[in-house]
Amino acid sequence: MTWDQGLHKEISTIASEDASARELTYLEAIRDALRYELLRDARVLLMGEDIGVYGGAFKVTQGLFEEFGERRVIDTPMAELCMISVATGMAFQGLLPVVEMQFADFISSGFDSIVQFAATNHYRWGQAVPIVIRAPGGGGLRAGPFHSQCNEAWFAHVPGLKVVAPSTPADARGLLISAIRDPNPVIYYETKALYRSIKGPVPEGEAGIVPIGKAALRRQGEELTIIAYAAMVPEAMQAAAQLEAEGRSVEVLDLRSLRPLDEEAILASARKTGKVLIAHEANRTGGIGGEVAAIISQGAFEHLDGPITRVAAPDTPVPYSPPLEDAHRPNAAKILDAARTLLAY
Amino acid sequence: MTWDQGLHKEISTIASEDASARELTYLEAIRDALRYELLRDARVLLMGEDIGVYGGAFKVTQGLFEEFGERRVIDTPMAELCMISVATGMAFQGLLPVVEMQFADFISSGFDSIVQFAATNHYRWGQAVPIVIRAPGGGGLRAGPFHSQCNEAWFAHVPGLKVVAPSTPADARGLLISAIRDPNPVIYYETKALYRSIKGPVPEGEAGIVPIGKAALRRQGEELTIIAYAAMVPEAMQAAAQLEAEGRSVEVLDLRSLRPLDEEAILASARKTGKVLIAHEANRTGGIGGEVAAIISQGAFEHLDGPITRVAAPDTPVPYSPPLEDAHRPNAAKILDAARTLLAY
Amino acid sequence: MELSPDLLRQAHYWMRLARALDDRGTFLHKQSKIVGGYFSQIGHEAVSVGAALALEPNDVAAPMHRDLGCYLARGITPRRILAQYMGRSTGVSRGRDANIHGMGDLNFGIVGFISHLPASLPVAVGMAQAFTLKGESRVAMAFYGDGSSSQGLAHESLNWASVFRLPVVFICENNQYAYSTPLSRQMNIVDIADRAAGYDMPGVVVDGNDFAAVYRAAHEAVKYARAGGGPTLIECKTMRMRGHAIHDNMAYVPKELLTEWAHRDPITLLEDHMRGIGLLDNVGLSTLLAHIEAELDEAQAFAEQSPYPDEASLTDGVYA
Amino acid sequence: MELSPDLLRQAHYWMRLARALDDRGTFLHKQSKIVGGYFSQIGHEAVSVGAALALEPNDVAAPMHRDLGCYLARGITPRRILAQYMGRSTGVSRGRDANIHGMGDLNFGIVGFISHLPASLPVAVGMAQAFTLKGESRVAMAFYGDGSSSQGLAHESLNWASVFRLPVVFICENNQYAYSTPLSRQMNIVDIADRAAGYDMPGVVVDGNDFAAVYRAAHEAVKYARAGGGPTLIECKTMRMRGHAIHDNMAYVPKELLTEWAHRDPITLLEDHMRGIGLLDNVGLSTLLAHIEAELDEAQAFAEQSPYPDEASLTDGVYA
Ligand SMILES: Cc1ncc(C[n+]2csc(CCOP(=O)(O)OP(=O)(O)O)c2C)c(N)n1
Ligand SMILES: Cc1ncc(C[n+]2csc(CCOP(=O)(O)OP(=O)(O)O)c2C)c(N)n1
Ligand SMILES: [Mg+2]
Ligand SMILES: [Mg+2]
Repeated sequence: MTWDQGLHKEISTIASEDASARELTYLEAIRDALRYELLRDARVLLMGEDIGVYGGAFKVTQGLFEEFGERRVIDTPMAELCMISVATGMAFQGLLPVVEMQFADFISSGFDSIVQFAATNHYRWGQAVPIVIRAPGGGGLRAGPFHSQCNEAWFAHVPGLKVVAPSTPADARGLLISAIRDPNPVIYYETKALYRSIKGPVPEGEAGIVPIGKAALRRQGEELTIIAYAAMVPEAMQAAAQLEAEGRSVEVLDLRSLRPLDEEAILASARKTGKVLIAHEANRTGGIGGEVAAIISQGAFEHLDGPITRVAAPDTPVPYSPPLEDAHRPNAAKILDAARTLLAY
Repeated sequence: MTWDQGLHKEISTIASEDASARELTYLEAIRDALRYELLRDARVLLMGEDIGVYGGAFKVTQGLFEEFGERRVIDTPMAELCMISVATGMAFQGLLPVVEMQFADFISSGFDSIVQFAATNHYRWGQAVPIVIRAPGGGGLRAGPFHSQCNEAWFAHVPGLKVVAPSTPADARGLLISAIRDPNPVIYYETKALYRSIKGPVPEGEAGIVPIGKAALRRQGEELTIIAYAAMVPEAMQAAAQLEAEGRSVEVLDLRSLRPLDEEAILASARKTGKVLIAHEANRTGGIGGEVAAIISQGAFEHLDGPITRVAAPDTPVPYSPPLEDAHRPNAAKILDAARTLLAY
Repeated sequence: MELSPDLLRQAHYWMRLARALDDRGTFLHKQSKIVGGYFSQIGHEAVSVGAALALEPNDVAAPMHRDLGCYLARGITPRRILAQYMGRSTGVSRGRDANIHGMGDLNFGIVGFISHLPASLPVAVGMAQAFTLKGESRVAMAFYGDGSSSQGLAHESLNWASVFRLPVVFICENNQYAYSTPLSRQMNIVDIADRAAGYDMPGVVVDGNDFAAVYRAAHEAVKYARAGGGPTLIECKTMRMRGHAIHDNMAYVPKELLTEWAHRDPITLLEDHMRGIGLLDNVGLSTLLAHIEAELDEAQAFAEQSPYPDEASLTDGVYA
Repeated sequence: MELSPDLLRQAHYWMRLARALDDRGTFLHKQSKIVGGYFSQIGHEAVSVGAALALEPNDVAAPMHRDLGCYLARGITPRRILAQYMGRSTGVSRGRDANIHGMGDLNFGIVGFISHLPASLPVAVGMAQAFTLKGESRVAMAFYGDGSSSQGLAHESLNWASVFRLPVVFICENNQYAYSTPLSRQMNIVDIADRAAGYDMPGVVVDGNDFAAVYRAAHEAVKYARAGGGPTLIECKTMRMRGHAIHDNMAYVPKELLTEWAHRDPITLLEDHMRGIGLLDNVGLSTLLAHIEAELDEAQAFAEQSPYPDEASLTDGVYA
């Protein structure tokens, strides 16, 4: 599937609110969270390019303009920097804006206002900035260097920001609700490659709200921990399943929250298995993996039985051509390879 | 000394080119490199806000406008984003622009063009971008959250960029010359607190050019390695001297280049001493220290005799009030504390 | 519009207070009692006070670094400001932000200033959009300079306000310089207000040293905004009478330019007018100045006696 | 200015080639032979070709995603373009960049496009400034859209070019939409060219579907720039005749609007004119179209037979 084939499709299935045990796609879960919060709290509003009449480049907000009207779902001029500051100003006056970047790649156009302004107001003069910035990130869709980026590490370095990156439909909803209710600016990375490729049970109402800052143990194991987030979680699970078939016991920890990191869960798992592999789709150097490795190497030093290993994208832009992108993108096979080496250590 | 008391002072001592064994301040060394390259290569030019007639907010470019004229030393409108792209366009047409950000803090206003455009052209369509962006960074000057930032980690994550951060006058000159001659975009972090506080011998002419990507062993030792860069190098040296006085043998490695990192030197020192402390002035989480720790924990695992330890600024903006800034800023005393703990491990 | 004696007296007080506080700051800086850098606003009093007084208490403003008069007129006290400059826990930012930065307090409808210019504009736009969405009859005012006008964010903000027809008043303080950079390096036009046409909003040029002119234009724009007319751009021509900050001797400014503007000092102009219509005499002026000095003495004492923030509070408040 | 028969024939060829290559791309995309997304430029031919032909070979252009005609007219071949769309090693970006992005080659004075709009503007400004500094008599042309006009960088770029009086021609392609967003959500004015006054540069509005009008305005602006007059802003009114990209059925565009513009197709307009003055007849047209189809067949075969880049080259070229 490429970004134009399927990803942008109109969807007829707006999840009905009363279905008791709902199976939603990752994308539907995001929309469900937006709708739930729009219904629950009149202060919540959505802003972004083409999110209203059109329903968003990926149709995440489809139907919401019709349901909530142009005061709650606002099509904006094409001006990310202004947009983020406008959202901050709205937040100063009691609104709770959820801003969509059309692709995570374009968050760099609003970067200045996020890191300098939104992130610092509360520390500097006590003014909270309850905004959410949704950033559809990640590759694997033949979309090239400007529609595939994983740039979460920029923001994970900035005090005052929170950064989350769900990997399941339930977390997509649960974390987005938390992000909207959080009094701080939260960057919410949603993974385009998961939008329609995964489906799962998604709780309703106030159930299933996922606190920011808590990792999820997706799988228990004894010999090795794979720490991953976003698109790399399903890949890690696949690798772990394969290893299990080969008789090895592997734990998978889904970070979910990149700032703050759940140091406790990270250290607990590292101490337990003694071998840690960190997988992310972002470029290797300076990525989240470095921070996680530093936390472990400082906090679980005595428990380590092998070198902390990173599986990440090589340090290049995301290339377009299929063989190049495939070589670039980390996946279950690459995780498996590295895991085998580490297990054999 | 605060940023307005001394830092902005006019200087009468333009280093004379024929002095044979010159002692220059860090700031003079930067100016010397700019002047040397302006003289040597007609393609080199300087651009920035207030760098011409005024000589720059810190007087780094003082005298160069008078010497080289307004075609080589260009006062620009106040527009960082445009400035970076203009420099890139100039580079496409054979010029070698050196752009000054008035403070490193304002590099975020030009961020988009650096990470998306300057960094990617060569990979995407083979077009080199030989530009240098000078970013006066760091705190300790009572200048508050917007004139004290250390934001190098943002750029160290971006393929296609190089990032350097000298800590001595000789390196300030030697790395700047290399940066100007490098066919890639280089972010050159210069440390305001070192501008006039340190002086040292600075080679002339083609001597003393420092290659990008090579760390410098500032001090040899056996029991512990302190890895530092920029303002933390003198602090690390002070801590190491104190420890020596206490009979301990400490090595100090000055990274100098943050992208690419000198992995070889990092690993060699880590393997030798088995104990590593990383010190930087930037915020701890997501800083360069994480990447260095990850490299060591993967590449020198078997040689480690203690947890990799980081000394960095706590995760807050740089506060203004003296007691807060002092508590915030890493220094020799804090390095010493952490080093003692690690040595005792 | 005739300006009432009461309004003129208010304006006079705030302008004099801004000037005196500015001088006091310079004095304290020389004594090394002020931490770090220091920005003077001398010459800007008519702009900042004239614009601010056109607002209602319930309105909001996002002032920049030479709008001391706006902070004062909206209720941020000299005590809190001097404590801020001294990095004390009683300062507006509790010692966190530097000099005139981060002096925000929404109880007084003031947004804390951030260096990255012109960040004040879009945040005012956002507040105005919130007012519109909530159906509140409030107005947001934002300040920016001639240098700031070169930044893309100025364009985005004016355009956004125009597209959504938001109740914003943009005050462009054209004080001839951005740090050392003269107008000719920022733009190729004479009046920044001409750009208003590109957003289909009124663009007005006023004498920024004439309180009445600034006030009238701002008052008009606030009324227009409150009535749903949308944004207005008011360009106030003035002069920065000191260096960019205290370290800057502004050798790059032609002496004649300074002399010319010194003859048009905004406070002198206002006082001449008030004397002319019998609102001020020498006795009245000395009484006022003495009152202000006493106020500042008290404020200074308060600031100096205020504690520095406890270093244990270093990491407090990074998150709400 | 009378346009020469030779120029009209050239224009006709490039516009037809752009249209045919665009159609070929759509066809190949349906066959899943094109990797990822696909942008159509139908409706833009007179703008991209008219502007490009006004340049000399030594000039430079920074086109955007609907300026296929500019790429072609300046010498980027259909072979390299189709290979690019198919992610082949023989594509302009050697498989690195996506569809119309990164199709730069300074041998033909073309800058590789980057998504982040309007990044083409300041890079053209920088190239023009290099020309000025080096004393070269060359001109830079930059393209942006109605949506892109809302970005701050558009303002910074026009202002910078104006301050330094640089030889830049800004082509604003006002095609009524930015993705799904209509003009009314981007601006509150009718003519983007009106903003030129805010930079003291000429601002011209032309019918973007009329090749001669675009060419004449661009030619004038290029001459003016080369003579040291500085930048010009030319707004070309046109219509995006397909969705934003191939996945977009543009249900949000009123049918009547499309019909109205369909009657003013730029190629039909040019051909009608050429027929009127005896430069084209049915035979001539079929010959040309057959020639183009053959050229595209050959290009397609070349692209399809070209290898993908070797994955071992993945990390090559991150650094120069
Ligand atoms: C984005 C950005 N770049 C650079 C600076 C450094 N700087 C601080 S004030 C200033 C000049 C501002 O000029 P203007 O907008 O005219 O305001 P004035 O100081 O004249 O009142 C500059 C360049 C800044 N604050 N923000
Ligand atoms: C900074 C930025 N934000 C968002 C996008 C996503 N995007 C791609 S094209 C487009 C619309 C562009 O509109 P316009 O400038 O009018 O050009 P057109 O596509 O109509 O030719 C958008 C929003 C982008 N490319 N860059
Ligand atoms: Mg100014
Ligand atoms: Mg358009």
